[in-house]
Amino acid sequence: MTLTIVLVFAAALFGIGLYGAMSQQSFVMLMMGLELMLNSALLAMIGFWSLGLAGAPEGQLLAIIVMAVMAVEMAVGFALVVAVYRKRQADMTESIGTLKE
Amino acid sequence: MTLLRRLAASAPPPVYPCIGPGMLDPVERLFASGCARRALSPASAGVLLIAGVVPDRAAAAIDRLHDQVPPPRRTVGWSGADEPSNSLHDAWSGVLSGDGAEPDRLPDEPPNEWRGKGDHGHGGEGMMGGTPYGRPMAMTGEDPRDGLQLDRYTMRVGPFAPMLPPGLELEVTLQGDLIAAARVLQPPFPQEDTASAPPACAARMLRLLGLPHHADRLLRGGRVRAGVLCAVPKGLGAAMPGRDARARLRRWLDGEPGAAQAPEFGALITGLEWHEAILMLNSWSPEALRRAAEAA
Amino acid sequence: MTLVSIIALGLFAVWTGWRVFVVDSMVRASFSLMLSFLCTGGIALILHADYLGAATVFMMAVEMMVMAIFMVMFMMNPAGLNPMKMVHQERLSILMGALAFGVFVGAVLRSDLPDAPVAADRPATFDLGTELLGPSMLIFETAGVTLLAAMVAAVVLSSRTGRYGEADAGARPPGLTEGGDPAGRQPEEGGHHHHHH
Amino acid sequence: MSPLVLTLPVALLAGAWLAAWIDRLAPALWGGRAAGPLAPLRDGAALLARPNATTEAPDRLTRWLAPGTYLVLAAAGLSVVPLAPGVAAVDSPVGIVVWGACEALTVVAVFLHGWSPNSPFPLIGAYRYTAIGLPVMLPSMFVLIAAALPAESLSLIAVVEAQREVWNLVRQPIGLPLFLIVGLTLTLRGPFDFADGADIAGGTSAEESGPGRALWQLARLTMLTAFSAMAATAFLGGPLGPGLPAPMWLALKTVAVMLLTILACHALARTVPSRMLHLLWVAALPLSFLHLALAGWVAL
Repeated sequence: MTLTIVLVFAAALFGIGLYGAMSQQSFVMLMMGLELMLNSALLAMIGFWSLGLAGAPEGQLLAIIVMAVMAVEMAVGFALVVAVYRKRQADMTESIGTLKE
Repeated sequence: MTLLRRLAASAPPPVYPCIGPGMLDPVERLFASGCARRALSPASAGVLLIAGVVPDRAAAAIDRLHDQVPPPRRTVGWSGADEPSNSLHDAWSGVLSGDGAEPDRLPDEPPNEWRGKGDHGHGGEGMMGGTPYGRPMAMTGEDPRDGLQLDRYTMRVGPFAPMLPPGLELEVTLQGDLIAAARVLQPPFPQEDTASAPPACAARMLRLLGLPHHADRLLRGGRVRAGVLCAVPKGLGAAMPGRDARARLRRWLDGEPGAAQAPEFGALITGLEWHEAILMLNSWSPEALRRAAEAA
Repeated sequence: MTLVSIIALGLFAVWTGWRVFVVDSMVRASFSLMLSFLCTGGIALILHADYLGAATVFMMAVEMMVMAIFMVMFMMNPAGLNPMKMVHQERLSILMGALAFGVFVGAVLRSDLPDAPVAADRPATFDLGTELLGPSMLIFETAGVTLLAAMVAAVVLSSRTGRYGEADAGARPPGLTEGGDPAGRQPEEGGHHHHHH
Repeated sequence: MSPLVLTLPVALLAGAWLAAWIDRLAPALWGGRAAGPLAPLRDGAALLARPNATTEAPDRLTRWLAPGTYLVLAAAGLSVVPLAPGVAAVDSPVGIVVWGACEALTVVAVFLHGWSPNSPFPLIGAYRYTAIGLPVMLPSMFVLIAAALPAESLSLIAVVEAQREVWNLVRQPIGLPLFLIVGLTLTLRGPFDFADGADIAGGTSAEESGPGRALWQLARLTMLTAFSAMAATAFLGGPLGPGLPAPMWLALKTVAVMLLTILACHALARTVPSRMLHLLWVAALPLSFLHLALAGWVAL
C-alpha cells in the first residue's frame, strides 16, 4: 500500500518533469525538468529499496548512482550553457537550431 | 511592554550620521566613545544625526535618508560645539515612546509611474520592456573581466554612504560585484586636518577589514600590529610599484601621513570588485580624494 | 502516522515540482525544485534510508543554490518582473506528461508489487558502505572517475580561452526572426574584447 | 526522537546569550570597554522595540522564512549532538551527514535573506556569501569524514565513543582549525563575514530593523552554539570526561570552542572576496584533502 502511494507520487513527478523538459525554451528551465525526472527516479528507487527489496544494499547503490548522474548533468549542462552563451549570447533552445558559427 | 522599552532605552541608540563639512572627525570620535551605535544603513537606525551644516546639494539626500529610517524616528542636529550624547539619548527615548514622531518629508512615489500601466498593470511591456514596478529592466553589457555578457545595474551611492567619505557621490554600474563603469558626481566635503590624520584614516580601513576594535584602539591613541596588512591585496590601487593600498595603510599605521592628493579615481575603480574598490578609495585620506575629485 | 507524513511530503513534493514551471522568478523556481527534493529526502528518512535522505538534502541544497545563480546569470528577466511564458510545443508536452503519468500509474496499479519492508534494525548505512567498497567497487569507482571527467569537461567548456583562441571570437548572437539580424550585441563588437586585457 | 528535544531551545537560547555577551567582552582585549551580562538583552530589546523596515516590493514570505530557517537549522544541527555517551536528542545513524545538510541549507537561507528585501547591497552580500559558502562546504565534508574515520561510523555517538582513548584533536591536529573556517562562515563572522560586511552597509541585513533583525541576529548566535557543540563533539570528545556529569563536559567544551571562534572573529582581518575564494580553492581544499588522507592512514 505505502509502496503504491510512493510510486504514484514518483509517477506524478516524472510527468511534471517530462512536461518541463519538453516544453521549456530556456536551457536552465529544461534542465530543471530533467532534474525533476531524476527526482522521481530517486523516489521510486528509495520506495522499492525500503518496501519491496527488504533493504537489499544494491537498491541504495542505484540511488547513489542517480545522484552522481545528477551532479554530472548539472556540471556538464551548465558548462554547455556557458559555452553556448559565449558563442551566441543565447539562453534558449531555438537559438541554436544550427551548430554552425 | 514597559520592561522591554526600559531595557531598550538603556541600550546605545542606533544612529545614522549625515556628516557635513568639517564634521567627520568629531562624529567618528563620538561613535568611538561608545555613547551611540553607528547604524550602517538608515533602515537599521532610529535616530538621524545631522552633523554640521550640510550644503544645499545634499539636502534632498537627507530627506530621502530621513524617510528610510523606519517610523517613529527623530532627527538630531549637531554643530560640534556641545556634547551630543544627551540629545541623542533624549531622541532615542522619544523614538521608543513614539511621541512627536516625524512624518515623511517626501511623497512615497516610484522613480517611474507604473501602477495600472502596461500589459499586466505593473508598468512592464512585453518580456523586457517598460519599467516594471518603476524601474527599467537590467540589460546585458560587456564584462570587463572575462567577456561573458551579463546584466548591468546602475546605482548612485552617496553622499552619506558609510563606506565613502561624506559628500562623495558616485554613479556605479555593477555587474554582480564587479564595477563595470564608475563616475564621480560630486566630490567629498572638505574636512579638518584631524580627519586626514594617520590614525583616523587607518581606523576607517580597519573597519572595512572587519576589525572595529582595532580601529577604536587606534582612535584612542593605541597601536595596531602590522599583521593586519596581509588582508589588503598586494598591488591594489598601485599608482606605481610599491605604492599600493597596503603600503599606504602601513604608512598610516606607522603614523606617517599619506599622499596629499589621490589620482583620478573614477577610472581606477572601474574593473575592480566592490570590496576592493572601497578598500582602495579608503586608502587615501578624505582630503586627498576631495582634491582629486575637484581637479578632475 | 508514517503513511500520513509520506502522503503529506509526497503531495508537497508534487506541488513544489509543479510550481517550478509556474512561477516567474527564477530564484523561486530553483528553490521550489529544492523543496521538492527535500521532500524526497524526507520520505527517504521516514523509509529508513537515513544516509540517502540526508545526502539528498545536502546535495540538492548545494545544487539548487548553484542552479539559482546560473538562472539569474543567464535568463533575461530573471526576477520575473514582466510575466512571461517561454514554452514551445506546450500541448504536446502536457499530453506527454499526462501520458507518462497515466502509464506509470497504470503499471503501478496493475502489477503485483513486492511487499518486503526493510527491517527497522537493519544497518542500512553500514550495508551501503560494504556494498560500495565490496561487490560494487567497480561501479563506485566508475562513478568517481565519471565525476572527475565531468569536472574537467565543465572547466574546459566554460573557460573563455581555449586551444583555438578565445571561445567567443566572432560570436554572433541569434536573430529575433529566423535568419534575421542579430539581436543585442552586434557581431563586429565580438572582435575587440581584447582591448580590456 | 526523545524528550531530550525539549532541552534544545533552552541550550540554544543560553548559548546565544553567552555568545552575545562574549562578543561584547571582546573589545577589552584591544583596550576598549567590556559590557555587562545584560548588554545583549538591552540590544535585543532595542531591536524588538522598533518596527520592521519596509522595502519596495519585497518577497515578504521569504523575508521571514530565511531567518526562521537559519534558526531551525541551528536547532536541527544541535539535535544530533550526543549530550551524554550513547544519548542524543535525535539518535541518527548518519548524524554527520545531517549536520552537513544543515550547513548546505544555511547557505541557501543566507542567500534568500539577501535576496528577499529587493535591494542592491543585500543582494551583493547574498551573492558574495554564496560564492564563499559553497567552496567552504568541501573542506567541511572532508574534515567531518576524517573525524568519522576512527569511529568507522557516521553516527556522532560512535564518533564520541571512538575518542575515549584519545581525542580527534590529537589524532587530526589540523581538523579543528579547518573546521573553524566552516564555523566562521556558517555564523557570518569576522574574516568570513562576506554576507553582512561593513563595505556593503551591513549586506544582507542592511534593510532589516526591528524583530526581523533581532531574529536574524538570534539565528546567527544559535548557529554559533550549534557549531561549537558540533566541533566539541567531533574533535574534543564531546561529553566524555572524568568527574563532572557528561552534559557539563559537553557544555564546557562547547564554550571553549565558542571562545576560540569569537576570538578568531575579532582578531582576524577579512580580505577581499576574490582573494578569499582563491585561498579556499588553492589552499584550504588541498589542505583538507591531505588532512583526510593522513587521517585515513592513521586510522589504518
